[in-house]
Amino acid sequence: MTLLSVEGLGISFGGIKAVHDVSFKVEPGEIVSVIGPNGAGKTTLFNMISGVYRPGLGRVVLEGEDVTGMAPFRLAQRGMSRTFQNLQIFQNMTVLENAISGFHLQEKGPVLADLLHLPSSRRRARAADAGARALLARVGLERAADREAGNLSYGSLKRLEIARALAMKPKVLLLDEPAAGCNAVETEEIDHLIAEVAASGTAILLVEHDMKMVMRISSHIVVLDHGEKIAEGSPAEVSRNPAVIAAYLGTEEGADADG
Amino acid sequence: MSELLQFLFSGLTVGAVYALVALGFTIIYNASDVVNFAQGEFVMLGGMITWFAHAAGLPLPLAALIAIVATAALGVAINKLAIEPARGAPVVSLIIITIGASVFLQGAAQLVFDKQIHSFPAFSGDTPLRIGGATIQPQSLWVIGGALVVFAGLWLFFTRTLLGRAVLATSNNRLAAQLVGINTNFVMTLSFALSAGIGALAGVLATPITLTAYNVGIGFALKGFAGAMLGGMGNPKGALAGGFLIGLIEALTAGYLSSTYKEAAAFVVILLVLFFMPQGLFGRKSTERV
Amino acid sequence: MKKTLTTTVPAALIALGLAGAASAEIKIGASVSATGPAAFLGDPEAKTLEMLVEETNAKGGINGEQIALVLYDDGGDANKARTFATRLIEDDEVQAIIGGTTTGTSMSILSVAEDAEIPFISLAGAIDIIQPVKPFTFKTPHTDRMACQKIFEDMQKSGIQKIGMISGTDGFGASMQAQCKDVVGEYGIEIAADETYDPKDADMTAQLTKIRNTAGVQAVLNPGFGQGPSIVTRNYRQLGIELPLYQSHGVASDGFIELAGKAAAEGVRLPGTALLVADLLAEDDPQKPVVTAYKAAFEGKFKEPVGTFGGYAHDGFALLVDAVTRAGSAEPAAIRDALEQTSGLAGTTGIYTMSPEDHLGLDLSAFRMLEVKDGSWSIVE
Amino acid sequence: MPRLTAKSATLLVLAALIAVTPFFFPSGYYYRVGALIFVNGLAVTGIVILTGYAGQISLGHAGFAGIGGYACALAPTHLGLHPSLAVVLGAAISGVLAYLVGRPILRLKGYYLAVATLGFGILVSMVLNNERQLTGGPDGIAVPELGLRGLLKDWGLDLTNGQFWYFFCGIALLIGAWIALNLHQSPSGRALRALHGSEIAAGTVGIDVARVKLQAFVISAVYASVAGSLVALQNKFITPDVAGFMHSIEMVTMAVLGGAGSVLGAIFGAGILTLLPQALTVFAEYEQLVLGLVMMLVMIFLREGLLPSVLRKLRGRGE
Repeated sequence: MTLLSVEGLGISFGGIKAVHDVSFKVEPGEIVSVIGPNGAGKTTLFNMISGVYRPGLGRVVLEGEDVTGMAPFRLAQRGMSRTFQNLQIFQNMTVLENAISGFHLQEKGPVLADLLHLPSSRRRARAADAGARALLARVGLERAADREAGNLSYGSLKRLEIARALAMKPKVLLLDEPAAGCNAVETEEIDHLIAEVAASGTAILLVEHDMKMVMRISSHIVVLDHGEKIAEGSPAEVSRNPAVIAAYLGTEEGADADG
Repeated sequence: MSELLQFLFSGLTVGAVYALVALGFTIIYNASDVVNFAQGEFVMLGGMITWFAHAAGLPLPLAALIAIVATAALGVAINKLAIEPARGAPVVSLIIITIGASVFLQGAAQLVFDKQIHSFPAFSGDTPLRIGGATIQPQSLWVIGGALVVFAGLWLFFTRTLLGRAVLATSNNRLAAQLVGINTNFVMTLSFALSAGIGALAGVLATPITLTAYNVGIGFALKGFAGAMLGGMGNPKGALAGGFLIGLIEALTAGYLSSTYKEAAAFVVILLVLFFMPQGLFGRKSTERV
Repeated sequence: MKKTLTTTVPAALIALGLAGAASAEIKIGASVSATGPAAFLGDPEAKTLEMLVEETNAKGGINGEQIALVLYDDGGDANKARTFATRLIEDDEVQAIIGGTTTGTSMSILSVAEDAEIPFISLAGAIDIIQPVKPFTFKTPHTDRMACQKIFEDMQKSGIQKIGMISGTDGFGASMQAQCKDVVGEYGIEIAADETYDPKDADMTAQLTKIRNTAGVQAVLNPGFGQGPSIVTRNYRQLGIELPLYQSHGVASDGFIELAGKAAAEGVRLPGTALLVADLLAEDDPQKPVVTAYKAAFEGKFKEPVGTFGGYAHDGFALLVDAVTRAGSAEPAAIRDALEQTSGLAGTTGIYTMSPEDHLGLDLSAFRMLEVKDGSWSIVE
Repeated sequence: MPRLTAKSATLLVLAALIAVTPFFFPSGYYYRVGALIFVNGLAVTGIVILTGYAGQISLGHAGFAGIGGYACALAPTHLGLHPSLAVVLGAAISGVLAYLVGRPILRLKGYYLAVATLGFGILVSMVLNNERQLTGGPDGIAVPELGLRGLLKDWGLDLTNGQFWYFFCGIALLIGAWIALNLHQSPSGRALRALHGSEIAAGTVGIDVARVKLQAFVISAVYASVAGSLVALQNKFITPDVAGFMHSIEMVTMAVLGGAGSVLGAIFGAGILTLLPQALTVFAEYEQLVLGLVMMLVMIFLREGLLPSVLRKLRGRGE
């Protein structure tokens, strides 16, 4: 059974087709990258897959179950997690607490036990705390654990967000430009992290502008232009595809916003 | 039949006042994303200043003009002193700031004026007009007409004038508006002046019907807020419709069901509408960008 | 407290407890609703008390002792009123309390005063305040039940048997509405339509249309205070309703005629006090000197017309002065005993004669049925 | 600073304040003011959970205070319940009502949530005002004696009425603060704060945002309800003002002014706003003016609220 299958997904905003009829599959341990010029609809595609937008057309199937338009928290329960292009960090919490939040599904329990500080509540919180510290160590943030998340550097926040997503041991992890705004060293760290996560069996769906990184780590690439899939294949295949070259040459590549 | 007509007249009269207040809410919300709970105090000031100036011997039209201009100036002051310094604060802080402004204006009004109830003469006399067996005060027509004229004026302003479009552009994206050369500070000043002026106008038009006192503002603010939200905050069409709708629901409930729970009816309708249309009747659906 | 306004700011900051210092001998506390929804009632009460204390002190005080007034504004909030009552008794150590503009605030003050055995003169209408009789609680306004009785008596005389009611949903209106419905049967009158309005409402034509269209209604009664009754009166004329309109003592002031408009108010009847018709009183009327003096002083000082509510405060203070004078002591227990023995004291509201069973001391005769004639109040004979 | 200490420190500061300040009271009236601060502090602690932790607005929480208060007035006479059980009943009704009302309206955001909660509060206060037969209408209704003071006296602890309510409300506040602080560092509390930080991200880590919001709404409603009950029992009398719009605003203002993000800050806010009118009686005419100014100035210049801002300043100076 395919882990994640995207079938004919499409959505329109105010009559304009932002994404149209996009299909592809993701298997465990694969790194699938979605690339395309700015405004190609990559983030919109991510938002549909992860339940932030409800697609107008098509289906998202996770392990044989139709999860189209399902709320993000239900997708999380089924093993899908993601990060965001423009960070969604819990700024009102410490770095450690952000990481602990990733363990929500493991640590949640009866609210009454939490209110009364019962041993069961403490046990759950302790387990999550230990797990989160381990994760922070893995992404090199263990020393920042008690700092307010808002005070971290951009690159650190990117890693924190990945750590948070990893906490729930997802089957599918969607990463929206994890290396954007990071320097070369940081990019390489993230690069290694992603490879490591994939090696542990988690499927990764990646949107990234850093083409060197994409070519290096992807097992499979999907190319979007004007909301439609124009090519798909291995990095080598895609880089030779004339339609892809035309799409990239026809537009100017910017570094920031994406539709 | 004449009974229904009478209820409708009653609802339209009251609804027109709510609509004027709701329009005031809309203008400020459009320019700054702030719901200004001091909007009701503008209505109070419009009535109180007019009464005060009229009692001091000024002719009514001049008194009304002074009230509107003075209130508009106060609106600008509130923007400069309380809203602008708080830019970017969370919604709950903004609510408290504007409620603070409302409490402050009320406190000032009771010191500057008094705590008595006041009124001044209706513009076109007190002889009721008879239409289809029902009656309506000439002043009601002033209020209803005022609401419609203000709405039409705003509509023309926002769609037909460069300045009006600048206001709308500012509300859509402040930064982008600045980049294309719109003086957003001026837009804010203008919006507060306009909104406060319209509030004061509502007070001037309505006082011969509703009477006025230093503490009438909060009531107007609540109903106007409810009307604006019912219609969909930020949309002048919604404000007009929402204001009139609340007035009509209250009057029809009082007439046909129970006068005790007429306000309850208005709030139940608001809750129901928001349940099915979380953005109000005419509100735009917003898509979150992540 | 106005008198201490000159106090410097630091003094004010530590004033939590040091209020009303002075060298006074007799300390009177007051908690009224000078702001909030009942400000229309409480504001003249506060002004009246301040004015009378000043007057009395200028005349040498009571039994040669000066009076210190500690006045608080409870904003019409029962919880606040209880706090201020506690403060007056425990911290300011007053010998008597006047106040409680609304029934809710009066009930709050009452229980504190009774516990501490400090005499309390309430300025609110409800009969529950003095019935059953509580040892230390008195009140000056006639009960709203009495107002209903007075009105129904007058209706009975005109042969009215079926009426419509439109009441404010504020404390005053709701309480009187309930009392009227309670006693109406005794007068062979039926309430065929019973409508209400919110005190902030701007238009009551819907309710009045309903009353007008109720078969057989011969008169309309409107218990309420503030702007509501003025708007009801205007809407009444707007709809061209020709039936007699009765208002309550809640709007017994010249301000009502002005707000409703002379034309619209013409013919309105209500149970009022001597205060409104000071000039029309017979020369030998025992209330005449009291009423004339208070009216002249109040209107001269504050440039606004006197009303029933300020009159209640006047009477409360007069009762207290009378009791302290007779007791020759300002001990709370002595004041209480003397208050209970009040006899034939002419106030603005009526002539008070208290007893252990009656801590109000007014009867229906205190009310005078008034009617607006040619734009001013006149007495209905 | 280790987290456990922060919680114990808050509770210790509160307990010390409650226990020590009475030694400086010049008269019995100060017990009354203290008791009011504690009751308001309890209600406001609920707002901390809803607004400070979860980031949701309610302009109708006085409605729940009204339910708690009137439960104490009505349940003993109509159902024969002991007043202490009436507190529990009121809390249960408030909780259930919050659950039923919260489900639809918590989908709304920002000002739409504000108007919906406002509508709810107004409906409750309207029922309390209008159902005169049951509630006594705007004039209010008497509330039976709790009776605990008499019991204590039998056991040899003779307190004045003012003292009794001071310590009783003080203990209630301590318990309320303890529960709120427990929540802060617990899994459920983290979920609440996460959704405050970013609703979308909260969803992606598996937090059922709607459910968690509802939890916060219900818990804060119970706080408001218990506070309403304590006011009613203490005053032995209650009017519909307790459920009024202005009381809702007052609760939110206390919390936000003091610092809605922290329990101690919010209680501090409750203290300031309870004391302010008492301190301003000398300038009664200026009370509203000053209150309005304070509300604006604090929110403009000390956005996190009084206590957190002051602490930050002190800490900044210390470094």
